[in-house]
Amino acid sequence: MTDLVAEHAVALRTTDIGRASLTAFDPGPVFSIAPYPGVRPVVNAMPFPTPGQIVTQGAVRLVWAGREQAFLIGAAPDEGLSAAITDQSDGWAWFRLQGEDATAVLARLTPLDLRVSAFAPGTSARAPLNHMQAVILRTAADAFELAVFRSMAQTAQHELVEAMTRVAARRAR
Amino acid sequence: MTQSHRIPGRGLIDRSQPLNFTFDGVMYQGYQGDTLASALLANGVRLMGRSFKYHRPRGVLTAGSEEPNALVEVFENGQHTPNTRATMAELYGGMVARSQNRWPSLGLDVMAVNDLLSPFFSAGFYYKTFMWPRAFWEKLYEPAIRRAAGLGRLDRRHDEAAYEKAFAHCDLLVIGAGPTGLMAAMAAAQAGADVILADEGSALGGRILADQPEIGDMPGLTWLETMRTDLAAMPNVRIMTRTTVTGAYDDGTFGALERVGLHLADPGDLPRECFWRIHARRAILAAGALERPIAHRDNDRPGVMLASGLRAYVSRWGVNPGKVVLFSNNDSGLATARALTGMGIDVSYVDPRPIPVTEEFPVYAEARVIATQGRKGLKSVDIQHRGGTSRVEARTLALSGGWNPSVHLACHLNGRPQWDETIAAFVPRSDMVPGMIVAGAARGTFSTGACLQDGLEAAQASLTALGIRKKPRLGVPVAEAAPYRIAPVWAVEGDGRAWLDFANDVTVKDVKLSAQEGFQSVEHMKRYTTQGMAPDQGKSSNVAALAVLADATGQGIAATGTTTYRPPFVPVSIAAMGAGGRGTGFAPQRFLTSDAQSRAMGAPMIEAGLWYRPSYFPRAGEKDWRDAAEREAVMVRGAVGVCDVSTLGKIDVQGKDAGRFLDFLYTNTMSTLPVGKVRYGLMLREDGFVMDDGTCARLGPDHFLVTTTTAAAGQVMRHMDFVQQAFCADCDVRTISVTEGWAQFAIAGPKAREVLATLGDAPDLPFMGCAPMTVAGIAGRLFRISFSGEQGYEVAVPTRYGKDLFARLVTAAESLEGCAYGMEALNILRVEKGFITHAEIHGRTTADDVGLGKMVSAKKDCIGKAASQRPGLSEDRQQLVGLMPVNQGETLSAGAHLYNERDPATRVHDQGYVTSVAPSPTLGTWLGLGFVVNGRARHGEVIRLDDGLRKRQVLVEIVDPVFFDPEGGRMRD
Amino acid sequence: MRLPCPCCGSRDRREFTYYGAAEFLNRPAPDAGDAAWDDYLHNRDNPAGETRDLWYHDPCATWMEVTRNTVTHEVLKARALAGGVK
Amino acid sequence: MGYSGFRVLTQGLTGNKGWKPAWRKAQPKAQYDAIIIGGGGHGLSTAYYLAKNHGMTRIAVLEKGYLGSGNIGRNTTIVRANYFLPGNQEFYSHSLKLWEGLEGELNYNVMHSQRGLINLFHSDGQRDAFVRRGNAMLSQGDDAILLDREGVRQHLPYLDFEQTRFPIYGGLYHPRGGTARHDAVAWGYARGADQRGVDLIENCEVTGIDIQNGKVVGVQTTRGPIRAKKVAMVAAGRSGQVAAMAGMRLPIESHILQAFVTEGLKPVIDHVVSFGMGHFYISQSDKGGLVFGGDLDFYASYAARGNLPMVEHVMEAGMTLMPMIGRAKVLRSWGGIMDMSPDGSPIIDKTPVDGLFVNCGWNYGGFKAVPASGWCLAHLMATGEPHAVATKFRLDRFRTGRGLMDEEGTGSQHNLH
Ligand SMILES: Cc1cc2nc3c(=O)[nH]c(=O)nc-3n(C[C@H](O)[C@H](O)[C@H](O)COP(=O)(O)OP(=O)(O)OC[C@H]3O[C@@H](n4cnc5c(N)ncnc54)[C@H](O)[C@@H]3O)c2cc1C
Ligand SMILES: NC(=O)c1ccc[n+]([C@@H]2O[C@H](COP(=O)([O-])OP(=O)(O)OC[C@H]3O[C@@H](n4cnc5c(N)ncnc54)[C@H](O)[C@@H]3O)[C@@H](O)[C@H]2O)c1
Ligand SMILES: Cc1cc2nc3c(=O)[nH]c(=O)nc-3n(C[C@H](O)[C@H](O)[C@H](O)COP(=O)(O)O)c2cc1C
Ligand SMILES: [Zn+2]
Repeated sequence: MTDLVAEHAVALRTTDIGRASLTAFDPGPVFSIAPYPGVRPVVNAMPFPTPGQIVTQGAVRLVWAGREQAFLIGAAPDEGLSAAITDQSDGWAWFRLQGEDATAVLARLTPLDLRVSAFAPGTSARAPLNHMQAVILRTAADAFELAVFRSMAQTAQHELVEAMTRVAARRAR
Repeated sequence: MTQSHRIPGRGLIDRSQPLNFTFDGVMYQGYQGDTLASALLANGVRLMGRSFKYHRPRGVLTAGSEEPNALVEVFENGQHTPNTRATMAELYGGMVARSQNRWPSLGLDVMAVNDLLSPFFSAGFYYKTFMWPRAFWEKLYEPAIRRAAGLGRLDRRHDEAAYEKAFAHCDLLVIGAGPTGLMAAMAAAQAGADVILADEGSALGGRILADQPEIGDMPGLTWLETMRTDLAAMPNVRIMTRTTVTGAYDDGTFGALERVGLHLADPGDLPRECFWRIHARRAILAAGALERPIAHRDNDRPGVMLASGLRAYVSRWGVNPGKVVLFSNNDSGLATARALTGMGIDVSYVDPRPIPVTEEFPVYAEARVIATQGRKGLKSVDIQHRGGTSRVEARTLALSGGWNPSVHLACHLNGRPQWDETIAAFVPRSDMVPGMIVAGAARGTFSTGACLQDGLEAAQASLTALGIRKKPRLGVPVAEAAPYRIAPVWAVEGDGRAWLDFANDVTVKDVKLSAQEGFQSVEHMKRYTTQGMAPDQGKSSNVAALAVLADATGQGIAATGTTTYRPPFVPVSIAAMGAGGRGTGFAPQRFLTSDAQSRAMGAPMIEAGLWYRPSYFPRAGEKDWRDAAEREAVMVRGAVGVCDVSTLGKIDVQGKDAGRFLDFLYTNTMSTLPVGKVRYGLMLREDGFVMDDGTCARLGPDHFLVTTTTAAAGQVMRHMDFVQQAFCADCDVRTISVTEGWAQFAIAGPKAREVLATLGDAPDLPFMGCAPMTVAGIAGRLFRISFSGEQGYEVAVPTRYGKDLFARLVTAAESLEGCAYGMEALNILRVEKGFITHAEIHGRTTADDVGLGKMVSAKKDCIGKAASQRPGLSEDRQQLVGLMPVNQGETLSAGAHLYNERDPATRVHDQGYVTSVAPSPTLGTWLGLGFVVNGRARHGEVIRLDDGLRKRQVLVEIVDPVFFDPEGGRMRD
Repeated sequence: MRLPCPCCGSRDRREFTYYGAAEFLNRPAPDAGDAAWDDYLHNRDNPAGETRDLWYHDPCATWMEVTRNTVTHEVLKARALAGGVK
Repeated sequence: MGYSGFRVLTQGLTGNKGWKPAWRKAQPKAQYDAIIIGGGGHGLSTAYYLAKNHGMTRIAVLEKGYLGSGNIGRNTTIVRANYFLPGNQEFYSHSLKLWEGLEGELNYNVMHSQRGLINLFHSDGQRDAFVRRGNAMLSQGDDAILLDREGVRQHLPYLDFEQTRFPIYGGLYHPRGGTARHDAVAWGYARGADQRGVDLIENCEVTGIDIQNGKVVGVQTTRGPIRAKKVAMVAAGRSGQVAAMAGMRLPIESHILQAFVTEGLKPVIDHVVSFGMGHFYISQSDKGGLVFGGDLDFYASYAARGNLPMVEHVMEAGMTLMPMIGRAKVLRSWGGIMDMSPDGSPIIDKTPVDGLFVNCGWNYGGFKAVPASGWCLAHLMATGEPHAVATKFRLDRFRTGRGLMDEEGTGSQHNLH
């Protein structure tokens, strides 16, 4: 018997339209960490993030991902945390959106204030991506990582590409 | 293509770019920079539309979005858009436009008989007639009225064009880019604020483009160009032209409509329009003012327009209006007469005020226009003056009854403007929209100099409120600061009809009749006459109409007040505000990992909770869903079937208080569940009715996994969060959805274990057991649960392996005379077993109604328990029963009602209804589930199923809802 | 309309789900009697003016009690129902 | 004065000089036999039927703004009898019958147009629920026809049958359903009541309810106190506030419902269409505007105006269902204050205070109820007994759980109905 074969929600491809680029990618292991009330655990030697905070250690990131919850991305959590932990590696589809027009593209889909002054590079937010719930990481002024429910990956991709097309059309004028 | 009425050399149009276009099939030429209206005028075309009610010939009244008359159909790619304002439609090469609301042609419109019948079509006449005979309303009167009413025709094809929505955020939104808005935006930007400057025009400048005043000792256009380039160069400024702010909403949220591709012959991938949601911490309304006409007899002919509009057509578009009579009651009208004269136009000026007659053009002081001639185009104007009445030939009559500040947006949050006697207009009060300052002409400051000053001050105040301390550098440039004087004249007395509301054909007589009939509140007058209810929302008529009303009632204008200003400021297409909703965009689509294979196997997909699920998997020779579904059900009962159940909500519950928490959520007790076991659970709403059901598995001492139904997954998650945060905040319990992380498949049937064995060593689980399992090399989970009544397992693996696992399961099942089964077979199987779904727990049923009353634990409290003990939730209830046709071959249908055999099918005899039906291949009969009054005590009774809609009557026996294997031995085996 | 999520800050109304009056927090004892339960579940002060009601910020899963004005829509304050680590 | 086509002609020929006010501008008297608080559809029809059916004459309707300024003047005008729960069934059926004779009854053209209502469904489950409803309608003697997809296509060929997110499975067709002219209903009842001697008093806000020994004795108003032994609170969205004046807490939460109208168009939508999945319903007014709406804004409010999220949701629903309307332009949006009850059904009942009656909880369905609501409340006020078709609209049903009429099945959360 051979092992089961894995498949991503959408192909891990890059789509460039105008001055924005969309890449579906696999972030590796993702675990949700929800500390029990009153606890502020240290996770893999990283302090538990405050709302919007991304704590980074090498290739591993601890990303605030909701009320009393963080996503540990890139590693499995250490044993013995006083927190509820679930494996979310398969629950989400991840996209990287970058380029000069990345912000303009995202502004077609999320009500989040995307000005750098309101959403700084190196921080995270929970916000809708059109009608979907998303985790949004701003990795640079013009680069974002977006996670949506895995089953909605195609919708997310379609809507992002649509927004990229419209933004590019404006550029072309 | 002569452009017969174009003034050589004048206007902000690009003569190097001639553009051909057609209107009503006739080819004309205009220039880049024209609007459809200006281009038509330049070609001598004054007749552009027909009025709404009387089908009077009409020309263009304004040069802006408030245009009431010149509404046309514009064609793009053969699809037309009705009610397009010719004044806002920027000309492009090849534009095709057509007049509307006329038949057979604009020149000859038979509906114009209405004009002759106008005495009978007075305000509200339709409330008084067309009542007899009753049946004629739908058949005769209403269709006739509907055909006569309406403006343009909607293209009946789907709107396939591209639209867009977007969000924007800023510190300061400046609405309007006239002198006021430009100053405000520049000042705020210089101080470092994030500024959005929005203007509905195609270019910045506002009235500067038409009036072309001197600003800062230079031509206004030069000043404008400097401002424009400077603003465009600032990174903290976003200039949004062609963008109308359409509505002010709560907390600094604004809606705005951008015309993106509408002005281009070939817009490519550009959307037609983009609807913006702008969030601004502060706003400055610098929307200017709108001129209003004066009502007098036949003041609606083609060739009659507002003085400000005329000025724009002459100076911005180089239109030659021919001989002009300008009728004005205020200094701005007089200024326009001077400006027009300066541009070489032949003007006669009429003013009711006793003004000195010392102009370069003929002036009729203490005079008024009392009538006009020229049905399809103005020919002459009758002027009553001190010396009597003169008929003056004119091709254009320009009206200026004064200016109404554009207070609309300031009033969108229920604020009311106040009457200002000195300018005879309504002006906004401050902070009617929290955080919004109104400045410039929009608050009744009418000189350019004062507007510039006001813009700067508004910016300064906004900066202070924003906490920005840096000061803007710019000072106020010098500009004209003449006073504005006005002697209100709303309607010139006299016979005949004098129009107030051009768009809805409301005359002075109508308003007076309204008052006569007791419709004296301004809101009643509006509704009775329909004044102000047309596409222009009375922009050029509201104030005059209420003034006429105030006169008729003697109440005074201030006490009469305005009607309510509501969004949108200009009409907005449904497609723009609904952008993205077209087709499948309305809601996200959720796809199973088995989706592609199911479709490849020919399964029709149906939607549930945004997911797509296979209905059945047809095989060769099967003629319909029933053949396939029955075969699948038979295979499950006889061999094995596999089914993707990943759509069920899965919620991970952890913590040392998790059991206690679940005890509070569920009617039954979960804390006593041993590790490695699964229990069926029922959840109530706090009002005592069933919310949802599902299973609860204990994976570890402090670790549970609960499932919800597909449709209720979101609701249950939110409910759990509420109960936890509101009532159990200190408990050690955490919940998170893991629905998306696991692909889960049911394997059901006597050969289920054999299928399982193909995946590796399966733990030997008792019924309702669960354990980890390595599934073809991958860490997964195994549950022994059954929704089919057969020996059943659900196997779960991380979602990325779902596709492969499903394929392997189908192969394994097929090799054992089994199959994949879909929703239809699932339904058959569960009906045979009397298992409930949301067809039964539809929000009005109690635990006891569905036969699960015993699941409400007497030992503990839980959500919904107290309310479930209300007497009405236990007395004389309709209870879940099974229904079997007395004559085996007969078909049952869901939604049918139940009556005692001899009772008629009337409400008072209603005994219940059918919720679910299925053809049972196993039992060889249709089966039904339903609710019957006191049904559990009536097993064995025969009752009539009555589906009047389908004209079906079937005698059925009331039986236990578990039709098949009531002892449940097959599941436990 | 915007609401201040105690976790995420000021957000557009579209991100939130409304539940009802803050009275839903005052759950009566199981045996409080039908009048108390009736009041809890159904009857409302329903003020035209300042009110407190319950909202859920769907993106971050925070339930909060918002004090706001039902006539002007002014939002005065918000607090999370549960404290703890955020 | 009587209205007729002949009158319109003769008046037209004589300059329309002879038309008289549709109703008198009455001044408040010191005392009445009955006071109705609220000059909306229900208040006016109650006054009308108190006078007409029960011979009472000393009646006042007190309205804080102008007559018809509330929800009667801001609804999407759908009139139907397609309820499926006992209590609602008989009541709305009765109401539709009254509608069918209303022009004659009032001598006022309320433009009741039975153009047919089609409720679309998008899954087998929804179909079954609509079949249950349709059969309930038939059992009440009303009309219902089940349409399959092709049947829907024949009536509504312009729907998107190919791409829409929620495919159209079929529809429940209610031919007698339709629309009426909202304002005309208010004005018609007002004129009728006035002709029967009812005093319609505008700009008269009730600020207090006077109660002595458990009995109502009158009201305080912005135009002075007025005495009466029978007082009915018929204040729709403001019911909670009015009831508070009598020390009552009602099972009502007030919410906003928005509605929209487009620029006038030539006839294009001939039915009333209701989209089950998107909470979207639409019809075309006789003037040509598409009148449509959707769900509540979902938060408690008295502002009578809404916000963009629901606006956009409604427009998106329209676009997925009938994309031809994309180029129709919305010219106005507005909101009304909805009196949302815990089961989505109304209340017409006595109160614990003797002589004080309550009529509320109409949610977004009270326009169609206007005739029967007035009829039944008048009956209750005059006879002390609930009318036969309104026996279930009890205030205490929430406490007892008896006879709840939760048509949506969403339970006691006010905003979900
Ligand atoms: C957008 C919208 C769409 C709707 N669509 C439909 C539909 O399609 N079909 C349908 O059947 N129903 C519909 N409805 C519901 C329907 O309009 C209402 O249920 C119904 O109009 C309410 O009854 P009413 O007419 O008496 O209320 P209102 O007209 O609101 O009358 C209540 C009156 O009481 C007055 N008042 C309040 N307080 C006081 C006081 N203290 N003193 C004096 N007077 C007071 C108010 O000013 C108001 O005039 C809709 C409602 C809205 C807002
Ligand atoms: N002499 C007079 O009596 C008189 C009267 C009125 C105006 N004016 C002149 O007009 C000018 C007024 O300056 P101003 O800057 O206050 O107004 P403005 O009229 O010059 O500019 C207003 C701008 O706002 C835009 N606008 C309006 N509503 C909008 C909306 N909802 N969304 C987006 N854009 C919108 C308009 O397109 C226009 O460009 C001055 O030059 C003044 O002298 C003179
Ligand atoms: C069925 C219906 C049709 C309407 N049609 C129009 C219309 O054609 N034009 C218009 O301006 N308003 C129309 N309205 C809206 C009213 O102007 C007004 O907004 C509504 O009655 C609420 O009152 P308010 O805005 O004064 O608060 C319509 C309202 C209803 C209920
Ligand atoms: Zn939040």
